[in-house]
Amino acid sequence: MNPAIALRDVRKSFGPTEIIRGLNLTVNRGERHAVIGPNGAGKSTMFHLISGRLQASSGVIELKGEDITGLRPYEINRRGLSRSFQITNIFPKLSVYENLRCAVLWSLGYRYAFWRFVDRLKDANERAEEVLEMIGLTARRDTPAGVLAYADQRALEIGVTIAGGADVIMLDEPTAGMSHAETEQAVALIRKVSEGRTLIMVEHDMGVVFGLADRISVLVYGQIIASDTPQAIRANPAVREAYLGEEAPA
Amino acid sequence: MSALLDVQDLHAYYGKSHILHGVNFHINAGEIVSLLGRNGVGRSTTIKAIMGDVPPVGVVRFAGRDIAGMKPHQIARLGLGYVPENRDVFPSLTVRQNLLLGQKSARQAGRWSMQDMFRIFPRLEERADTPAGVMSGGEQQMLTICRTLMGDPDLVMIDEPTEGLAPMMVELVGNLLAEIASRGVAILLVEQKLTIALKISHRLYVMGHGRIVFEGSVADFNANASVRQEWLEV
Amino acid sequence: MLELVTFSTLNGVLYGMLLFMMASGLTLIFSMMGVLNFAHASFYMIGAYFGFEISRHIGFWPGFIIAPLLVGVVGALIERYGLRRVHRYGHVAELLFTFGLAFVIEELVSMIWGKAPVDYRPPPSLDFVAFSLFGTTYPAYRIFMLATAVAMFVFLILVLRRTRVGLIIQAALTHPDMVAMLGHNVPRVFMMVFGVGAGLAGLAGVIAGPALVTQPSMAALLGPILFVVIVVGGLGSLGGAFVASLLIGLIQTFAVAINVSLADVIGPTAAGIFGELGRAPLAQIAPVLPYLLLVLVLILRPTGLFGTRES
Amino acid sequence: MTGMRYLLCFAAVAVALLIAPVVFPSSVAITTMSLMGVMIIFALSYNMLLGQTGLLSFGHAVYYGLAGFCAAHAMNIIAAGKLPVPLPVIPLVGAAAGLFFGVIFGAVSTRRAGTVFAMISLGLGELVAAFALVLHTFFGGEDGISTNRTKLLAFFGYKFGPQIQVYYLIAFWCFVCIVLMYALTRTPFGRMCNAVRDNPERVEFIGYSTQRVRFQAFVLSAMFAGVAGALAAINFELMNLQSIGAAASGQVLLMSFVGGAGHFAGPVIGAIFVTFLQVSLSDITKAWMLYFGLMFIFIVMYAPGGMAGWLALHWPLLRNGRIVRLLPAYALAAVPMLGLALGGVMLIELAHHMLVQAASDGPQLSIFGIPMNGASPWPWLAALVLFAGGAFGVRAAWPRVADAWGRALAAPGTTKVNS
Repeated sequence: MNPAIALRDVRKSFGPTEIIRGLNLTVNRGERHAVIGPNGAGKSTMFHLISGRLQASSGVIELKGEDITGLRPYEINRRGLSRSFQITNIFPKLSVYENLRCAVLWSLGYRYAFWRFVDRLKDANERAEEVLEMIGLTARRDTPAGVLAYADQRALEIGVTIAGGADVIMLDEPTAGMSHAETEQAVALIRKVSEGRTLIMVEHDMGVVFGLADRISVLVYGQIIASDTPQAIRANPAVREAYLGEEAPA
Repeated sequence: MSALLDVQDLHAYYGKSHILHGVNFHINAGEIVSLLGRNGVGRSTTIKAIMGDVPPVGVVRFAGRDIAGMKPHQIARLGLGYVPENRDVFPSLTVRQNLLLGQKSARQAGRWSMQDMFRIFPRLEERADTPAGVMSGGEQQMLTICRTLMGDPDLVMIDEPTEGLAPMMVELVGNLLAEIASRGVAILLVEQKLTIALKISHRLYVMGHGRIVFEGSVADFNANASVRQEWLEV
Repeated sequence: MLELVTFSTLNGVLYGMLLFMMASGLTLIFSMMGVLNFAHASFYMIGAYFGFEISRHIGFWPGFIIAPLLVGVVGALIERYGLRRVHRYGHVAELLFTFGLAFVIEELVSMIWGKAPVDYRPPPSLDFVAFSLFGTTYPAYRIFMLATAVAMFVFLILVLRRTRVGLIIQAALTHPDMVAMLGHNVPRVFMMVFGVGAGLAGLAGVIAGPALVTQPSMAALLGPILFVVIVVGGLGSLGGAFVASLLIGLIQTFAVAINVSLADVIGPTAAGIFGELGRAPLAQIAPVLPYLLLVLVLILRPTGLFGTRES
Repeated sequence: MTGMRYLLCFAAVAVALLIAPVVFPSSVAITTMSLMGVMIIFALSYNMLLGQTGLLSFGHAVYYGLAGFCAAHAMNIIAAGKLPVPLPVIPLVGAAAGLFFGVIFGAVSTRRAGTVFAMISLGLGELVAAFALVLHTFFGGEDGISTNRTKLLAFFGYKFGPQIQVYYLIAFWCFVCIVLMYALTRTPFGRMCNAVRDNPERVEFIGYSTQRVRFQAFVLSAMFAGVAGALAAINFELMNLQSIGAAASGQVLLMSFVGGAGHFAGPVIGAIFVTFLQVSLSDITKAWMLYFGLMFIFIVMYAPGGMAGWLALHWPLLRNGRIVRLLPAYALAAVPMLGLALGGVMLIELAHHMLVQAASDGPQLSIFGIPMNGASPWPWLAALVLFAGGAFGVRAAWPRVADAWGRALAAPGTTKVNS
């Protein structure tokens, strides 16, 4: 079976600076895959390239065996890939519930319909309720998303990402800026929503990474320097060097 | 003697996210201090809060004055220099013009002159009249540090100067930091890697989850392997 | 024919330079603050009226100096106490603020000076014929306008390229936060740029007022053309604004001067295809041309001629 | 809201439209209300862009005006050919025309959003206005195109000669448009419009093309503007260049924003309020356009939610009765505010009179029915004292208002409104 995501020799330059320098990455179906690496290594850029927010300068990106290089974000999303953002990116004036309902509309085939009422779309409402409960925001159903507490906004961010039922989900620093307790809750949520799907996430909190990931890739200076199981990564001298700048012990 | 920079119970928020949970540290005049920690623990936010780029909550005293709540340009004028992590050179301006903008006024005479900069980095002189945007990452890093020095700060806060640099460049940066310190300028070095930090620092702080989790000398740090494992390594 | 080309080119360049005196300020303000100042043409109008009022009491030349300065101060005050306040509500609010401002300024002007055009004339010292060519005369005042506009242009380039303030402005265009952290007072720079931009527009008004018509609708007539200039040139590009100003200046003057219709050029079929439009002489269609150019540019090259950013 | 409450709301609107001419039977009132009906449709259609989709247009009158001209021509053709078409269906001609031009111009302008969209809309508006000057056959030059609504086929015996019949025709279409435009907000498309307004970037990551949403919103909005334009043609029996130009576009923007772009009812309030001011203020003072502009700037600076936004802010407090806690602070602030406003009005009126009218009418004028002499310094001094004292008083009273707000909101049992 084709891998969920495959990047082959992907490059991306901004002006004279090349940020992604021949990146190769394979994410298998159904695995939880974490991408780690130092600041400025190009992790967010890689996410933007896969999700279509940025266009690669060269190289090929495949989603479930299908070439998606150069497609618009909504075209990629319709092919079953959904992502979250590092900086919360929701619809601030819409209620929590409306946020989720907007996120399910396309996948249920309602497109740009202006001849039917959303309140009467049984499947869309059921799905939105379901996600609402899953992310634990039932009590804040009608609150405008913009006034939610930070951790709740992050949960909603994940909710909006998964609501459409994409089978490949990408989470960009899902626990960034959270307290310890909030992080634990977020990890449980991520575990729950990634059940039976492919998950790729960028994360700095090593507790989260090692607690969740089946495999880890280390991105340094625009290239994947290692892609392996958590144990192997922890023991990898090149990774140590990249993180601490120390020469690897011989 | 009171510290040059004294930070007490500093909190900061990005939007709704509570990033700093009460940070305490100080830097004495002429001292080199490193602030270590993994990505996302709040190191950059700490300096941004000190500079007034992110609204600080708490006490920030610099040279005896309370600077929390001041505007960034006022803080800079008190003698606090900042070198950002993303190397904000002014890309369309030449190297020389970038350096000139580091000075706070046309008549300022400080510890550093343009000639000093060219002497330390001959490369900058060679490229003095090229737009800064076309230089390599390492050269841009040099330029941003030098640009800040042109403002004659008493303390420079440098965010990840070695990030993404080739080993030779890293060494150059290390030399520059030593030169800065030799002129009596204090340095706050924010780093993830230990390479330079362990070599030149007088004292170290390690951050985790928006707080300072370790404080001590390089020797103390080397003696304490658990700190390294828990807060820095993969 | 040669006569027509010569005079139209002269007038076109003159009109283009006048446009640029305003478009340059508008472009700088837009690049720095992201605000498209709807009221920019209003500063041009205030300049003309201030110039008129001062010339009435103490003569043209004092007005030539004082009026643009006054307009600059008005502009700076508006930035400081109006625009900066609205900034936190976002760009739409800023745009609406300047929109309302343009409205209020027009009403104030027509309240103070009346709705009819005022009698603002060139000074006697410039009221003579500069030269005559092929039997047509060219007024000295127009030469003076052209000289002022060119001098302004040179001054602007020198300030931006050669002075410290110019450097700070250029740097603040792209990295305002970094500039502030090097110890430069960026809000004050913004206010200054806004004031100088307003002052430049005011100067354009002072010198254009006597040559054109000084009336309360002069801002509303010119404002949209100004937007065409900076969008066609490419938002945020000073060089683009310059080229687009001249381009539109020339197009407009030539179109007015050439009394030919489409039907004259491609024969009577034009009338069949384009109907009334085919029969109308170019001079009549002239006001349409800038907007047609705008739409064409936006379809073919959305960033404008020299622009790099889309929005 | 439940289905029952919608029905009640719409029934109330219908009843209000029906009985309005009974409550205000004067011919001036009926003329004004007819105009209000047209403007309500126009402003609501504008708000489909500004409030619902976040698109700031400076050229919305293009669709209103072009549709109006089309409708006027259609009426003339129908009358000349004695075609069996009654007047009440003419708004459909306007809708079709609006739709047609919406598709054409929308294809060009909705590729971009934000400031660039605003500029394109302005450019297209000027383009059409400039063309309108050239194309005499269609636009009729300075005179415009006149028509006669009574020459069409009688509709159940009604010829629509009297204004009251026209009022009910407008009221009918106004009601239909309000219901339709409200219904649109409750559809998947309407929700995605809001999503595009809130965060266009994220919309692309949940499967939607922002450009397609904007285009669709633009076209539908132009269609409703077309209905308004056709009704204007019927109402005035004349379309001229003013209805297509920048002033008309500016006016509809003003109405929607002053009323409150963030609420469905905002533009309705705005259209009624602004039309009323236009009709009544223009009789009282010659400087009314200035007041208008100042009011607009005031709202942009201090109440960006408009009138509806201000009301919505107080709605929860009104429902749980805590509004009474605000009243003392409001009363305290109202006094200096009144002084500020009075002083301002006096200054403007005095200045206006002395600058514009004194030469012909002499320095005597009356403000609020009080006669005064503009040549004497006393009225000026009084105005200045009122204005400055008011400004000072408002500054002094403001912390009390903010404090009262804080306490009213913090009281238990109130939904907290964070900013």
